Amino acid sequence: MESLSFEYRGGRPLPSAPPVTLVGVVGSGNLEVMVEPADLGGVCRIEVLTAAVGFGPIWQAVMDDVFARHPVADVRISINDVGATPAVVSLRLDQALDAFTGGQP
Amino acid sequence: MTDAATHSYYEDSARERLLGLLDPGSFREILPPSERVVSPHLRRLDTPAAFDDGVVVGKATLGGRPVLVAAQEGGFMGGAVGEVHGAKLTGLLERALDERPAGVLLLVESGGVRLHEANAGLIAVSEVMRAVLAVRAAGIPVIVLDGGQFGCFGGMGIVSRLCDAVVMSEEGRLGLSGPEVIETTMGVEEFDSRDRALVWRTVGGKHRYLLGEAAVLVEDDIAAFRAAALALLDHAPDLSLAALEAEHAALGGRLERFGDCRDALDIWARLGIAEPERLPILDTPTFLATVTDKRA
Amino acid sequence: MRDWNSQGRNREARLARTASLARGKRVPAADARALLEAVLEPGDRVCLEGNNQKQADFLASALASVDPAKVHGLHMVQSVLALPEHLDLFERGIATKLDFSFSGPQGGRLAKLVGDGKISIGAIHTYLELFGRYFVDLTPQVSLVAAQAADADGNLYTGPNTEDTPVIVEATAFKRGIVIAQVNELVDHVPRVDIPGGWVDFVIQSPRPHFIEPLFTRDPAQISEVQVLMAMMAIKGIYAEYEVNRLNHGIGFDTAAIELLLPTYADSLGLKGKIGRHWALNPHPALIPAIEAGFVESVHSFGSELGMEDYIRARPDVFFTGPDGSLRSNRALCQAAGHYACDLFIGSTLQVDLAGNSSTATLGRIAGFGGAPNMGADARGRRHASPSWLKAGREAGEGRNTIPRGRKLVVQMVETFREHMQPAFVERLDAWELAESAGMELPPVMIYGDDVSHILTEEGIANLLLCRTDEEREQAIRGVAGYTPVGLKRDRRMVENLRDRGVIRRPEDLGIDKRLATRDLLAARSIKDLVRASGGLYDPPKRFRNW
Amino acid sequence: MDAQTLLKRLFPDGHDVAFAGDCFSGTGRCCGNDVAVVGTIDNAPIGIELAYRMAGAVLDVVRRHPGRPILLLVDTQGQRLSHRDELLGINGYMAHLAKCLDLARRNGHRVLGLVYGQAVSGGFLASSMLADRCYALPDAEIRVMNLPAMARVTKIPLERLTELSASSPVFAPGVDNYLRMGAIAALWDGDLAGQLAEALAAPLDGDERRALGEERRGRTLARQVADRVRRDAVA
Repeated sequence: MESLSFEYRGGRPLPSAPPVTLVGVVGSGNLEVMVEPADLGGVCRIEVLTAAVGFGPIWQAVMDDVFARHPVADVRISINDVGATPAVVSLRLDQALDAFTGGQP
Repeated sequence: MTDAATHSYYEDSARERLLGLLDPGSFREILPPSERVVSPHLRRLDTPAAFDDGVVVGKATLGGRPVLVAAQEGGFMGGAVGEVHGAKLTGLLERALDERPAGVLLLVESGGVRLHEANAGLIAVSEVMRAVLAVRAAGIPVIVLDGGQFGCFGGMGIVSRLCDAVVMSEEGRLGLSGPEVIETTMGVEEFDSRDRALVWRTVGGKHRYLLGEAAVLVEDDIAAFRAAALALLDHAPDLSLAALEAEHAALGGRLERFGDCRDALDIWARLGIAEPERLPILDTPTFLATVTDKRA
Repeated sequence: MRDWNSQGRNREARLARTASLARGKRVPAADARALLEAVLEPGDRVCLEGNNQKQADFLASALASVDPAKVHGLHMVQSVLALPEHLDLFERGIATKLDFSFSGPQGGRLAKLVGDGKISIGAIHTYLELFGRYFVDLTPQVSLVAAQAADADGNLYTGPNTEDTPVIVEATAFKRGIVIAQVNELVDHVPRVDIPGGWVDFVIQSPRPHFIEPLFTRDPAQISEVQVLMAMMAIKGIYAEYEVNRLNHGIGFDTAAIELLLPTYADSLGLKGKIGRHWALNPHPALIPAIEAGFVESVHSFGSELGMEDYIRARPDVFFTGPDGSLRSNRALCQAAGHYACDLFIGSTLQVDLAGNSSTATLGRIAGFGGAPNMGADARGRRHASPSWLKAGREAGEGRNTIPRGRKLVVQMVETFREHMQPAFVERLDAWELAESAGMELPPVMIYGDDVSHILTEEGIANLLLCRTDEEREQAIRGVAGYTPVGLKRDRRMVENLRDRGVIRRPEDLGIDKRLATRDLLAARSIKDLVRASGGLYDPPKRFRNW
Repeated sequence: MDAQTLLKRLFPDGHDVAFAGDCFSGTGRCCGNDVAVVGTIDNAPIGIELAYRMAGAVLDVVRRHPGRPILLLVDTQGQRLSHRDELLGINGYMAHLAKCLDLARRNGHRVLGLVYGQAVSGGFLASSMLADRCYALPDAEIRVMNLPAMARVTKIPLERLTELSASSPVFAPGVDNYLRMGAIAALWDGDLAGQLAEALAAPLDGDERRALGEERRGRTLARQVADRVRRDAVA
């Protein structure tokens, strides 16, 4: 297993703190994504625990793009991954952040 | 064709099932994922944990009546029971002793004990067993729903039969040792786990219903599961000596009547069902009409 | 004086050696080995019928059991190496040379036997090439085929899995070869004559029905959301754009997803009657909902598919069926149809390089080609026009001073990563290394890059027809290669430029809402849904059931 | 220890336990008390017939001897692995046995278990684990699965499992592990009859295994998690 952590600044805070959102399942080729409001001084923090070791740069690239699509602030994103492909990771994050922000950009 | 009027229970995750089953907006989760009560044992074995340890527990209403519910997530380690997972189930059942809801619903989907924490899981299942019986003894029905992709085996297979009633779809499976376990240990001649038709006619919903192991057989539709669960809330638990003697007689009768059968088809034929080989392909309403008065 | 009938006399000599074994054309199963030892001569070219579906398995094991002192040095010319017996022949020295198309599950063992010098491979073909050579320079002296039933005259009834039998028998029988058929049953009257008895020399009733593999059944339960998204892109970005009506699909969950989205997503786009009407395709169970919804007008098939018999029988307007009601398949003709009469081939692959070449070769396995390259190649000899073909041709020729000509759509549909994070896009195909290690003259390429018109991944569609330089082509491929090393090395500016020109199109460029890409969009999400869609006519093999 | 020796040591005052196949039942006398005994021998796999017979023996005690303590002496390699047992609903038979034991408890029978041979998985679960308290002899063997099989199924290297099992009682076979986790109340050694008498007299307060596991630091989460689920306020 490997744990990875990413932080992004410059996101927009949400007008009100939405409830915690969880999507996905910790199953083979899949992952769960939990999104929570958190007082992080404007930072969006993503914490990943993944069964597949050695894919840090790919995670970095995927997360960069996710943040570009969903520039959120004061949000903590926690991921438990069992070797999901980047396509599935991106999909789950989009689902989770869409649900979390309720369609707010 | 995917029918807009039905919503597959089999396809859903544990959380989706709860949303579809319970009164809209009524579900309140206890120890939600944000509490991060995860299995410490998985981490030590370099295995990813889930924030809810594979089981969602909480309270809600069903048809306006208060219920406590638990839903196992088969997608996470096959719904297997570990220390935290099992303690959540036990705690929920014990909560019923305090709150006295109209019933407890267990949406089971489990391969049994989680091997990564096998001892803790085994003990936890025995605690769940005792808690189920305590809740029933207190007059609160415990209702099992079994229609997920991973079936219900191992200790949870025993737990299910401790409850007041099992509601199954024909996709559901209920047993003790999974076909793969039997094949691995005893050989493919004993049980060919890849022969899916054999697997389903042995442990699938239709056979369980015919044997009387499942009380209700419904279509793979979450609304059908809901309706069945709702109706069973009025079930009065009976764990008296008389009730268990009746069960003993029934199980003895099953052994006598079917003990020499080698295949579900033999049992179905002996139940007086014409063309038993056709049963697997019948849709649920036709099946139910065909087997009326024929159940063991 | 030259003997102009040496082949005929040789045939008579072979038949004379069998006199004590046959009663009429019938030979008991127990004498199968003796028959083969009597008929075969060292060095014969032998065709042992077997494809990825039907297998002449009894004759294969009989051949593998002949005495190598009597029968040796055979040159096997056959479509597929699927059974262990196919390779036992070489291990035992009964055969030494091999010309074939596909080896599938035996690919690893084949590579080893080649390495050990036990097999000398003539060439690895596509089906049409191999069938073609049966009539040119690889004509079999003896063919061993499989059928459902035979009558006393040797007329063969193949049932729905006619497959390769006609082309094999035609090549053998009309060049004075010997045709031996294994059949499941002997009957007084065959329901229809698939192979005339006059072309068949011997018939053996096999102790067991011939093996048949349900190779084209894909359980919709295993289709992922990403595959649904890709299928939406295929339908909206390619089928609708080019009005694709004549087509072939490869085997796989990606293409099954397209089939299952026709009655739902494609219908919602108003595409019924506008796309997907005529197919060169095995009777895929996943096509049932589209047939029932009225999308599909006709299907011609290479072979059949187990469990589809009753459904096909009940839909004669769609399928090619005989007077007996069962399917008539024909691999050679369907391959020809797929090559010349279809506007689109779409299929998956394991690796794609920066020129768009794709390969399913992996190290240590010689897998071969089968039929995909015949479908997945521009038909350079084609002359008839269709809107799809013309539009693709216009795109390919735009800005060039060339005479108007059409193009076939050849689409490679791949997720950027396969299981276990194996990238589908690579700088160099494994096929190169395989070619070097196995001493092959060419790297085994499944679809050549210059035949590929589109590459479709979850990230988008790259239209290679619109690329004007090798560099553009490379960046178009990198631009849909996702987070693979190949994709991460893209020139971002150039990729954005290609996107502006419509060479690369993302789901959002196509107006596809990714949130709709869920399994709810599938017309069937389980095998049982397919049974229901068929009105109970589809009878899936037991391994696919969960009831 | 074989069952005959065990019975002699548990019931020095005598017993009338009868053996039938791989199952035995009867009554022993311990310090003036009659104790009903139900058990199995030879690591018997528990199939539907055996579960059914054991349940019948328990029901018989409840019916004929109200309040008489029940001692389970189950030696089992686990549930019987067979297609036919699954076909006939072995989980239902196991559950029936568990219900009968629970019925006895609720009707005032003290139910005790003593693992003297093997106790494995489903066979253990449906019998001695339903007792008010379960004890074990020091050389008994309790497990779900041995480590090599576990390594195969979980795909975790055997070396890693072996190494971890030295410090964690959570997955590896062993009586001591079950003791630490609270499932085994105590090990019996020496004067078995005396320990049985003590166990019959000891006060009881529900299912105490979680608290015991926490106290012995073998199972640190179960009590706390179950209590939170039972008592946490919910919006």
